[in-house]
Amino acid sequence: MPKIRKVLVANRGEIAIRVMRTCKELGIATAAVYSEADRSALHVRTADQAYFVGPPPSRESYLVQQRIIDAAKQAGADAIHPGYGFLSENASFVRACEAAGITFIGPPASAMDAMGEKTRARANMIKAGVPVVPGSTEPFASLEEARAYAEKIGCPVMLKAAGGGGGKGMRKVERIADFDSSWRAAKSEAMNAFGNDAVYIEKYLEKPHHVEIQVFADQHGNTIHLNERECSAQRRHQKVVEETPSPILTPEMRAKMGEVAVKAAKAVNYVGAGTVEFLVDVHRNFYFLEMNTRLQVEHPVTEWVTGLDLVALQIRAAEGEKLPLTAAPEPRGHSIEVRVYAEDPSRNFMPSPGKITYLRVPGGPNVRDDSGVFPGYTVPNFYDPMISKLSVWAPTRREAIARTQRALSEYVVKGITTNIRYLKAILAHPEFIGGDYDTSFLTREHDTLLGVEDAKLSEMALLASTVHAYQRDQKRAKSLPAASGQGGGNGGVSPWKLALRRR
Amino acid sequence: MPKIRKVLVANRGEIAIRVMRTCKELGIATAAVYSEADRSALHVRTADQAYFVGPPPSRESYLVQQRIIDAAKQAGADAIHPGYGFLSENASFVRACEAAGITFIGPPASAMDAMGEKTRARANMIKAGVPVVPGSTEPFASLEEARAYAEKIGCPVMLKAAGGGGGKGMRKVERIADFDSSWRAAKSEAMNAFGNDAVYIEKYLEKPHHVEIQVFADQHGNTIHLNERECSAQRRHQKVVEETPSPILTPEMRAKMGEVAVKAAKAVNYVGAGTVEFLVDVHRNFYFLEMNTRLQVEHPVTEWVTGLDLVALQIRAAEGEKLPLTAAPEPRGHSIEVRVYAEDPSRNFMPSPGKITYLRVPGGPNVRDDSGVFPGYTVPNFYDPMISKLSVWAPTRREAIARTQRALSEYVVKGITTNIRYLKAILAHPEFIGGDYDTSFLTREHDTLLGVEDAKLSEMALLASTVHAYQRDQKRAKSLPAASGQGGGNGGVSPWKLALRRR
Amino acid sequence: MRYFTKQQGQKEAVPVDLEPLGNDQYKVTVNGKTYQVDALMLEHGTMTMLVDGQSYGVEFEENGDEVGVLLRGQVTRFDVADERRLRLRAATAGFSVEGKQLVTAPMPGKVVKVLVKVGDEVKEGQGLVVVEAMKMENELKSPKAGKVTELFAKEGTAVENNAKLVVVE
Amino acid sequence: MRYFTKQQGQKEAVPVDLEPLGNDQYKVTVNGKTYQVDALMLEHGTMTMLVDGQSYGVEFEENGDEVGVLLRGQVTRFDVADERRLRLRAATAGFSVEGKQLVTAPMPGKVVKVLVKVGDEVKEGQGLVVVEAMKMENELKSPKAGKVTELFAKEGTAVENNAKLVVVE
Repeated sequence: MPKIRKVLVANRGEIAIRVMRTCKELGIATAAVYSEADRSALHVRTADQAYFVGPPPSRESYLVQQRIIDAAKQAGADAIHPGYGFLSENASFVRACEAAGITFIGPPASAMDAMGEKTRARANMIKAGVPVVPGSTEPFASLEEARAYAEKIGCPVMLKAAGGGGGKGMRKVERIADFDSSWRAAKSEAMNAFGNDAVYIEKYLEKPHHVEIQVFADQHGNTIHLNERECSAQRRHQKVVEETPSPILTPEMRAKMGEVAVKAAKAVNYVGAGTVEFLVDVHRNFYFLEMNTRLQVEHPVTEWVTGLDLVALQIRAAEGEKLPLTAAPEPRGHSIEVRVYAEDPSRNFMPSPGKITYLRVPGGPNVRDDSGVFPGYTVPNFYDPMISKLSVWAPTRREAIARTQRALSEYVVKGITTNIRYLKAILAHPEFIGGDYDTSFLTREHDTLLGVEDAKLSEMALLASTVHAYQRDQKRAKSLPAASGQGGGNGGVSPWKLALRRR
Repeated sequence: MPKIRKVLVANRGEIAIRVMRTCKELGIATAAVYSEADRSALHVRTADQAYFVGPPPSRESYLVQQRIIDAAKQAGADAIHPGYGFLSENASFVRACEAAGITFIGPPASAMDAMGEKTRARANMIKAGVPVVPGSTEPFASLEEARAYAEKIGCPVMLKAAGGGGGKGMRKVERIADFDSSWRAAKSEAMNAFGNDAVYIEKYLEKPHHVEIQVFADQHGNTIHLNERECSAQRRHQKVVEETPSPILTPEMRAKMGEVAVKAAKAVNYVGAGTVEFLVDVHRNFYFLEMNTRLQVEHPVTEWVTGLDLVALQIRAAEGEKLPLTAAPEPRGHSIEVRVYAEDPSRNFMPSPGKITYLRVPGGPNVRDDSGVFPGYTVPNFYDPMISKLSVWAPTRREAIARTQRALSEYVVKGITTNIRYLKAILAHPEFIGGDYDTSFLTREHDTLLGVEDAKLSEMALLASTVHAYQRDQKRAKSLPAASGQGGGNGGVSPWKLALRRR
Repeated sequence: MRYFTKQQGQKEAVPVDLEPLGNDQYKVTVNGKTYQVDALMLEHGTMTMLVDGQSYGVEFEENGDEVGVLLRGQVTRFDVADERRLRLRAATAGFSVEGKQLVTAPMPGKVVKVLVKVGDEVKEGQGLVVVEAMKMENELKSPKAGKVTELFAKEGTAVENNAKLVVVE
Repeated sequence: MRYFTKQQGQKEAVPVDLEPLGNDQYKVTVNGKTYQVDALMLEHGTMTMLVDGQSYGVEFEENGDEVGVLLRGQVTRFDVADERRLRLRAATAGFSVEGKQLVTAPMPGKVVKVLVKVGDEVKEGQGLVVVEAMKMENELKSPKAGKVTELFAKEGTAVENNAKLVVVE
């Protein structure tokens, strides 16, 4: 297969920029697509070319396959990178690219078919001998049928969108009384996010860990894993903090899970970057949860400890190159990623779109910021509230935690509310520091994580706010005399002069 | 020795922040010092405490030993980190710290005595059997005596400040006719920078490479090296780009130079972080140039390929801990650092202090920015024009160059002029890419490095500037009617009314 | 100069006496304690403040009468007024919202579902309106048990931050 | 709308016709070529510009009548004026500096040494004044051979950017 010369990135925000950065380093030209809400977005300026694809709602722009293909043709792109979300796990889009003669940087449509629909994936994995979480394997004809299934396996259950991941269209149902509203919400969110409202039901495992294995395959049948990521710090089934190595994994477990993940990928003739997600219960049994047939948000932690560039590897795999390594590299040191969201943790994580009036990004040793925003940018209302991924590396987990804290303390975003303080509270929590935190951690410790006030700091803030008020009033006073002068006539002779001159 | 609990950082700008970042990660409190010109500087806000030490000129503030010691006492600091420059290589300051019962994070005064004065260092090295560049070993009583010595060994010669490095007080003399003015300039600069106007003379080697070896020693007699840095991209004897590994070094040469560097350090009973600088001639002979008895600006490239935190190691060594490793780690991948200066390459690198009105710092994989500035900050006129060090890591040199280019293309600094484009030109130059560039490279290729214009881009810039002018004029037109109304009396009745009311 | 500084979430405003000494120096007295404050305001609402040798980087965000203060990772909100302004406010403010609760949009977004109609009796915590923003659906719940007396939210319409949605009485 | 756009270092201004089409769209004609330009001005002097599908992030820095344009790593400077402004300038400008050369401070700094006095004959390239800024000494050299007719620089004094130092005639 020939070398890729130009890539259209069918995405927006930080992931579009992440992909373009690697393309630029590889000497590959890039084309962006943008909706009406994204004309001012950073990914438009980061690309060499940019094409308009429709109105703000993603269903009318980023999810319209033909518009994306048309833009790629117009740009003369020979490949499309889908990022994550949007069309990244859409097999029909992969086929459309194929039909248009454009390389899709990702797995073949057949692998997506086998894994993308999560219910089918479960069935395939059972067949391949991979352990799965108990749950439904067939779609439900009606709400009643779904509710009946939930009653049968017993609450708590998980509702999950068959069409995609990322916490969208996902709901935990504690009591059957809540089933109907959760079912409706999950279906509606799933429809919005993936254009597919199919939802399935899984038995909810108590206090499970979410551990995933990064896999990679080339077109020549070589499939390896690149170790695990611990993603149990979740809120509303949305990952908030990720790290590698997982603090609960032994080398033996890593090898075993890696082996199963490779088996899962091979079962569907996988190509490119993928992630096999597992739930690990309190007895350290692990169950296949789903496979994400794309790059993950949290891929930087794997890049930190392996020294690999996963986007570059994806491109090389799409060009038909062989994998440059034959086995998982020994993890080197420790990496942590935190996701910076435009949301207000103290107001039930309400999204906080708006204009970023000031931005200061952390720097210094072994700190990486993957961001899609800039000072003066208005975070639009239509898309995911994640504005940046901050990741760090250090030789040990203890040092990585300290470094993350240090980096977060340097992060300043003004104009919108972010979860930066909340992230600091997570990293400072004894359960996180201990390393054995499960997926219930964030919800269970919610109040603690909102933090308590330090009286000394409040007193200093009070001093600061009073000085601020004094300066504000002084500034107002300075502009006031001129105004009052005009009003009261004390402003000097010029009104007189003017009046006289007019006569 | 007890653990260090609070460090006073006797420096400013990016290096002060670099040191404070590590302290913060280690749970060590920090105190800053600041001159009158630095009340608004970032290092003041980054520290937990801050103390005023005098007027803007460093001779009256940062170089006044007693003020620094007093600030440390007032802060309750048990240690002082000197950064680089200022008092970092001042043995009498080390003794003053000792007398005050404060740990100096650096080598003992005796090692500084032996190495700090560069002429004495040369004599010591000759004694220890380390090869040195031919040149003077005794101070000169007069200009005439110095000129006579230069005539004797023959031009070109190098004039160098005995008191410190960093390109300050350093001059190359091509012809004896230029000797007097160069001598005076070197002496005056040396006085300003180090409070010591002693200058010595070295034979100038033609087309040498500047390669330095990082060494590290603990208080228990363990001394190791941490590989080399290639620093031949220099301008006015000021390093501009540094990298590791050096593209001209074989593993055998690395081992040999490392061995000699360790020998040099041991000869003076060195403790902590130090750098042994060598000149390497075209036949790959290497000569001891000087030893910098402190952290170097370019230490991040060593940190990238070794995974070590040199500041943390310095602190541990000062606490009396043993070195955590016994030999140089195999260099992992490649790292490049570029120094971002507030200067205008097209105007003979004229310094460009002033207010930074806008700042966008590069991000993404394996990019590190060590900066001391922020948007809204006025770069003062009194200190070094370096505003940031940008460093990257990649598996290979080729990829590291591409990544540096990508990162530089993201760097935007407005309000002051910087050398960012010049840095890009260096990285794009065939001689740099080839890897065999000597210390004459930047001067020799000066015109090429200033760049040629791309006609297509100029045309696009012309379009942009015209749209900009249109928008500017539209904005002015909007505010104009009000102004002309006031002046011409067409602005309505208010002047009349005012006049009437006054009667 | 006397200010009244009220921290959000606290009942009473605290009297604070501030005396500018020039050159960015202030003498500030609060709760009987006097501080020597060195406070230099930078651009973009950033302040560098030294108190007793301690250094604080302070970030301000103004929001109407309130100012949010970020200091060493902690955010606190204050409403600071001098006596004149306090009197002015007392004159203009003063209507009571006791008993009547207005539910407003907590962010700009789109009303995707209205779950009640005027006249409905609702329980505390019952869902009233679903607003979607940034691909997340947020159900706004009744702050009290009562009756829906006014309904501004319309399904499918975009709403601004703080837009009135429902009144429960 | 006609503009005259002069690039720094070039002799002649180029006539450019700009027609705003609304919605951040412009038709711009230069050197007989017409471009469809989609140009959205953001804050802080940043513009995002699309021309023929190509995307350009543009950074502007105004400096008097000139504007510096950073585009894909290249900096070019332009002076753009409409016809009215051009006439205005023609009226006010116009004195010649031929023969007489003014040496000014290229940056704020301190005069550490004055190497000439009024009446001195100087060669081209001869040092006139040494200005120190940011710890670096910069020797300012005579742009031509001639005689020092005026001397403003005083040793030990601070000078602003563009301050007059020496006149060589």
